[in-house]
Amino acid sequence: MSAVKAVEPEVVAARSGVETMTYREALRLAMRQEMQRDERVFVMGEEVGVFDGSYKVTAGLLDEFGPDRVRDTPISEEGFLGAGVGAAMLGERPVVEIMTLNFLLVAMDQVINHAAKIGAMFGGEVRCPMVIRTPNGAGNQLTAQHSQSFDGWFAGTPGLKVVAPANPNDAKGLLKAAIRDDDPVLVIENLPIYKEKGEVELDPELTTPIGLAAVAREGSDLTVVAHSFATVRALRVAEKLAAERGVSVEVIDLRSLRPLDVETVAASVAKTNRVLCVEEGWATYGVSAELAARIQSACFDDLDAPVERVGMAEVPLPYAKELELAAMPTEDRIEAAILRQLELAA
Amino acid sequence: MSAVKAVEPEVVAARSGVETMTYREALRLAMRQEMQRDERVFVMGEEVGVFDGSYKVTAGLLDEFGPDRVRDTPISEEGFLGAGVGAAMLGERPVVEIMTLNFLLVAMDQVINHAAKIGAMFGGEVRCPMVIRTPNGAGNQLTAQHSQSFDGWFAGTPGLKVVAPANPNDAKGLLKAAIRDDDPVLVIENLPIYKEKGEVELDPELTTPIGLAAVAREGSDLTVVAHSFATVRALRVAEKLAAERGVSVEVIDLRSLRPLDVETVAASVAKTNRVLCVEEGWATYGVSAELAARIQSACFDDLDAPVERVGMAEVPLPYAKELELAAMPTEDRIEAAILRQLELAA
Amino acid sequence: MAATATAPPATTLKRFETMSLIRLFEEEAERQYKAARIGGYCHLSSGQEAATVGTVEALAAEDLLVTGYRCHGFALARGVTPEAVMAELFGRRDGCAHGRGGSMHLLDASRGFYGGWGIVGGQLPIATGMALSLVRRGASQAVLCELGDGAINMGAWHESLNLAAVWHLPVVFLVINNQYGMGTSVERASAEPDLYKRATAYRIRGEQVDGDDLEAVLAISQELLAEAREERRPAVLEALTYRYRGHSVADAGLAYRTKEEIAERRKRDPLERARRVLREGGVAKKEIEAAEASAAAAVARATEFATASPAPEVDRLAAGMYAPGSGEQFARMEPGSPFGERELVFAGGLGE
Amino acid sequence: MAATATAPPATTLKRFETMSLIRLFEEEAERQYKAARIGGYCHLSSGQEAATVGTVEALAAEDLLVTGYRCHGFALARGVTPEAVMAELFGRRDGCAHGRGGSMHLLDASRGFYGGWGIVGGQLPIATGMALSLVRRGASQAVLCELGDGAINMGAWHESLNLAAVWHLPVVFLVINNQYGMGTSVERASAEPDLYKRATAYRIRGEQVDGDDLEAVLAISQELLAEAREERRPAVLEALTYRYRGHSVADAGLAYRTKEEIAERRKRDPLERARRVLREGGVAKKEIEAAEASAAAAVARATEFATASPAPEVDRLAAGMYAPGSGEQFARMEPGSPFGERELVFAGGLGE
Ligand SMILES: Cc1ncc(C[n+]2csc(CCOP(=O)(O)OP(=O)(O)O)c2C)c(N)n1
Ligand SMILES: Cc1ncc(C[n+]2csc(CCOP(=O)(O)OP(=O)(O)O)c2C)c(N)n1
Ligand SMILES: [Mg+2]
Ligand SMILES: [Mg+2]
Repeated sequence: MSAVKAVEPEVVAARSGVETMTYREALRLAMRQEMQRDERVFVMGEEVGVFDGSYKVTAGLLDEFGPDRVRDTPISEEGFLGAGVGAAMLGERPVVEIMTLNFLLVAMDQVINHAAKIGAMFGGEVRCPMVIRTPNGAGNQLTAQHSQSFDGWFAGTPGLKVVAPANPNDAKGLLKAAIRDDDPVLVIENLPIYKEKGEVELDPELTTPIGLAAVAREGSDLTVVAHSFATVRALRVAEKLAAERGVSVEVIDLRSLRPLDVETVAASVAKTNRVLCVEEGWATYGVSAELAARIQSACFDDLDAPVERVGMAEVPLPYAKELELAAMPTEDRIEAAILRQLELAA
Repeated sequence: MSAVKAVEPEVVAARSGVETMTYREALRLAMRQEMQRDERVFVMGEEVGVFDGSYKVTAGLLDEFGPDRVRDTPISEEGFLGAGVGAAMLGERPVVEIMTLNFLLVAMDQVINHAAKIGAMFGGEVRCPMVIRTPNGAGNQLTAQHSQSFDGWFAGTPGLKVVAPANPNDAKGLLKAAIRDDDPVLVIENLPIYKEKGEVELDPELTTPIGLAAVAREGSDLTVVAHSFATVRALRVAEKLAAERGVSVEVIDLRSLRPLDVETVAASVAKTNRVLCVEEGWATYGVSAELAARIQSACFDDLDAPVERVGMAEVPLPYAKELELAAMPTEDRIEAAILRQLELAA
Repeated sequence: MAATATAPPATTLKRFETMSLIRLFEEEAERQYKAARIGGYCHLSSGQEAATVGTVEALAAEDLLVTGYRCHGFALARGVTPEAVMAELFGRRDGCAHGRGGSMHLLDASRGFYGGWGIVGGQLPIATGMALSLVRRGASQAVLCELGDGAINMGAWHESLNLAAVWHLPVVFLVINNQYGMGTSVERASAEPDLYKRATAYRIRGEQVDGDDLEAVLAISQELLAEAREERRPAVLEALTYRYRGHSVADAGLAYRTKEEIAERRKRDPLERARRVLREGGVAKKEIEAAEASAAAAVARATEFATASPAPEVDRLAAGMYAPGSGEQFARMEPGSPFGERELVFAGGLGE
Repeated sequence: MAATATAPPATTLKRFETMSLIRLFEEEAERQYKAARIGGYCHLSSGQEAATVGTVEALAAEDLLVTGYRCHGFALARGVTPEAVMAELFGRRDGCAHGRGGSMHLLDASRGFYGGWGIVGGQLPIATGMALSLVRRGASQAVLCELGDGAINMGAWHESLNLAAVWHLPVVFLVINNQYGMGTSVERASAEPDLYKRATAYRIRGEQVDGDDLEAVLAISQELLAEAREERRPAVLEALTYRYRGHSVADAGLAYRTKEEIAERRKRDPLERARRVLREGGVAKKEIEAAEASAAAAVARATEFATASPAPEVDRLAAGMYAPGSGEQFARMEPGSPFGERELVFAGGLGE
């Protein structure tokens, strides 16, 4: 890729220290830093430029980097995601935004049959260092076609790497790590978290390692394993239970789904002996299925109770507020499952 | 659907009793019987007519039923699978053949965001009684883009039903049940099994119930849970181990993946206390993950050892014979895993 | 359908009333959305009334209609009651999809209106399959499939058009060219900005019409639908129009176009134009006002109805997902099943 | 590249030798497949030599080439050694994809040949993205993207052509029209059987050429590639040719066409034609025979080489899947991992 040379990092966005910002802003900061650091990085997707991004993640990037590096596309996910694959094969670092995970289905063939296959299928002769950014998640009555989380499908595909940050600092750190990674990485963002605030380390050289889970909250009675928005929910429930019932819940935030950090999960379960897996998507054949499988195998003698799961009700998400709420893996539902696990259920 | 009237069954293919035939012939018999029984049933796909089907499953149907009911399509999976959805919404019974499961990825949006959503999203006002037939599986050096099994992705989609016959009689029975079902059903066939022979009950009214697993072989020492070609492998290993080491393996053939018959699986594990889940596809985030999750929950106190899994090596399947063999969930590998489970490993 | 030229005042007045109904309904929907009685994505069609009513009026009673998510106007024009549409937007039991679908997924099979789809381009293969089914049963009916100028760049367009043409299916693809797909203008999205010309890639007829001219839209729609019905000739109809509001209620609609441009377009307002035509046709001013008043009253009744309609029963969450009889198939899935399955799918919620 | 008219005999003779090499290579591949030394799907291009060599000869050294699965001929024409291609077909370590890709997934990045893809139409968006990358770096290079007459009905065609045209990308889409996609004739599959005409849907140039006329193919390819390189003008080139053998070695190729049709087409054999042109150009018969003999020798050497090349190491099964350094990322995945993971991915097999 001699033709595309990396420029000297003249990192404007580099004030060291921390700053409080939203998840959305943290993602934007990550892109700005990486685009300044490496000319090969460019952003492409529907409405990422003139419209400032349909969820405003890319707001301002067009002005800063121009239309060649912040490229608005027609509505052609298969076409422009595949174009990202081709550009990446020539050594560029495309960051392709898919408006929501639901729409990735029309580009599925390019992700699974192409991007994921390149490294192995051509004997390591070419690589595909691309990033696909897209939010999963439900809520806000977006209904059946716009409220899905297929996280496990991608995490189950050899050749891909999949991360799913649950807070602003990891959003920045994981997106940067994904952009610098030499393999195709799917960065699963989340609609409800976009507006969540948190402290973010500004240092442009700090990234969150791919494949490393985080102990988001220490506890001793039970472990909740989650990722993406489910982690946010789990942390809220943990605080509530600590305050109201003196229950000590440990929360593991997976952060990466492939590679999956089973080691950190197993260490926690070995300590608490009880575990609940939570996800925003459908639990059956979902991410929590793999977690339960790994945990029962790695922690067979540690478990005092079966691994429990909470996910979205197994229905295409309905529109009506009441129905949607009844279907979501709400805090109430998570709390109830934790209490069942601890045999504290009223 | 008044316009499409079901004709009187004048079932030529109905000799009662059993006949030995291949899996491929059993599928063909099911289609012939259902097409004779119901005018609303028609077959559509690439090369299903003039070419007799790229795996010859539909051989002869064009001559018997004509081009209106055996429709060759351009190479446009998203287009003609979606056309099947539209026809089904008007009450027809399209049987759409996708040449292999790998190619279903280009039509993923029509399957997941459309066919699976119709019943619930429109409040039950319309249904989508369609069948999608396609083989999964690897072997024969078809390489990374042509050797995949995404079975769990569809089984994890509320609104769909998924079946995966492992022998000729179930191929006939489940395809007939799928065609008569009022919901979208994915019938996962399998390349290596097409040529396998078995006894088939000819009675046109006999179907294999959707959602009911089969005890394919009784045993007492360990349960192997499998579907599709993995069941064939498991049965071979069970016979071998019985003969060579006097080990008694029970084999559960799931037959349906959604609904999943956990009851039959749990009953078997309660008896054997040890279980191995086998699948042709990748085990991580695969069908065996859900099985392990369900089993550890349903049989927590019955298990003498963790649920073990065997699947395809977690790589895009390479071309070279030696590499392909090393990656497949072969009989040797299944046997080794069983012996490990029984602590009989040499 | 009477040809427009000879259309009696009563007919044209009725069409005007339908256009007014759509405009007023959309304005009410926006108010209700801001009052948080409507949620999700809500796409309004203000400005597109002539293109909507002109094409739907050309449909025969037995013809079928399939659209994208910007479908309030199409539903109303097809005769779905404002009550059933507003109740759906409110997510209530009496909505045309019983509160399951919302703004993007309206449907009324009894009127041949098969949705209301949210994935851009996803409705095209489905409409094509419906046309295939009509041919299989020898019916002389046609399908009208709406899509937007942005949707035309999806692969589903190409596959559907080719299938419809190579199989000679009775389907007319109506491209509502309102100049933008979200914030992307036609010129930035489509290498052939004269969208109707893309019909030539399939050797079928393509026509472009001023989508704000009700009579013109109606006339060409009748012609193309007749060819589809009687000669199994698929076609593309591009209706040039404009969307006054943002892409959805959440979009101010000014990041990618100027206030001036919108003002310019409003001068060609299809409702204004229709009023003029009526007056020229000798319809009295107060008859026109009466039509507008009755449209306003219909919208008011719709909101009242929707407000009074009960919320769907939570214990029927999974209703409709699977056909009656499926409960038996799922019965053996219960042991060790996670929350969703056990408590919801098996709580008699399978719609039986 | 010298224009054909003025091409010296040596050049034309070399091109003929390449065509002969492809024909003989394919015949040998079929023999080896039947001898079970080659597996999987194996698609031969006998009959398509002029379309293959004519287009590849028009490429500049820095230009890029992307094709479907029927790629032996393209690889050889681009200069990948017969040894490396045959070794790949044999699944050996010295194959151009180290035995990982096989017949459908040949690749040689050093020659700008980026595969070798097996999903119909899947290579189009990828080639389009490569052209985008060339533009981003201001290179005056072009991409040649091969596809078949059947692939043109995939949605990926439409999305790729529109992107290439609306973004002015230097890519020429070469449609090898060999009359059939498996058993389906162009007329049964495409509503516009003059495939090159579909270029008009994107306002770009479309040309049709006799794909069995080497000089004609070369000339138009040079013209279109030059426009792509120098003016960033994408184009469609349809080359009319014929496939002598079945769709793949497994297909007899007679269920959907007659022996007579094949015999008829063989009369227009591109190799015969090239021989005639050479003789008319004053090249001696024995020079021609010498060229054929050297092609035959090259094929013989290829088989010898492939036979001698070792099989890939099984303990490197996962090699190449992930980039060096990834092992560390996967290290924590091991506890309780199923068979495949533990024994294969973690057995130092990550290509480091
Ligand atoms: C496959 C897919 N990609 C993206 C979206 C998000 N989206 C919804 S509407 C829209 C714009 C469509 O524009 P157009 O086709 O012109 O219809 P209009 O909104 O103007 O009526 C987009 C990009 C989607 N719903 N589906
Ligand atoms: C998406 C997809 N659908 C179906 C197939 C199976 N298939 C492989 S080649 C082929 C025919 C392609 O014909 P054409 O494009 O004319 O190329 P040719 O084989 O004639 O070179 C088909 C249907 C595939 N590989 N990918
Ligand atoms: Mg538009
Ligand atoms: Mg062809």
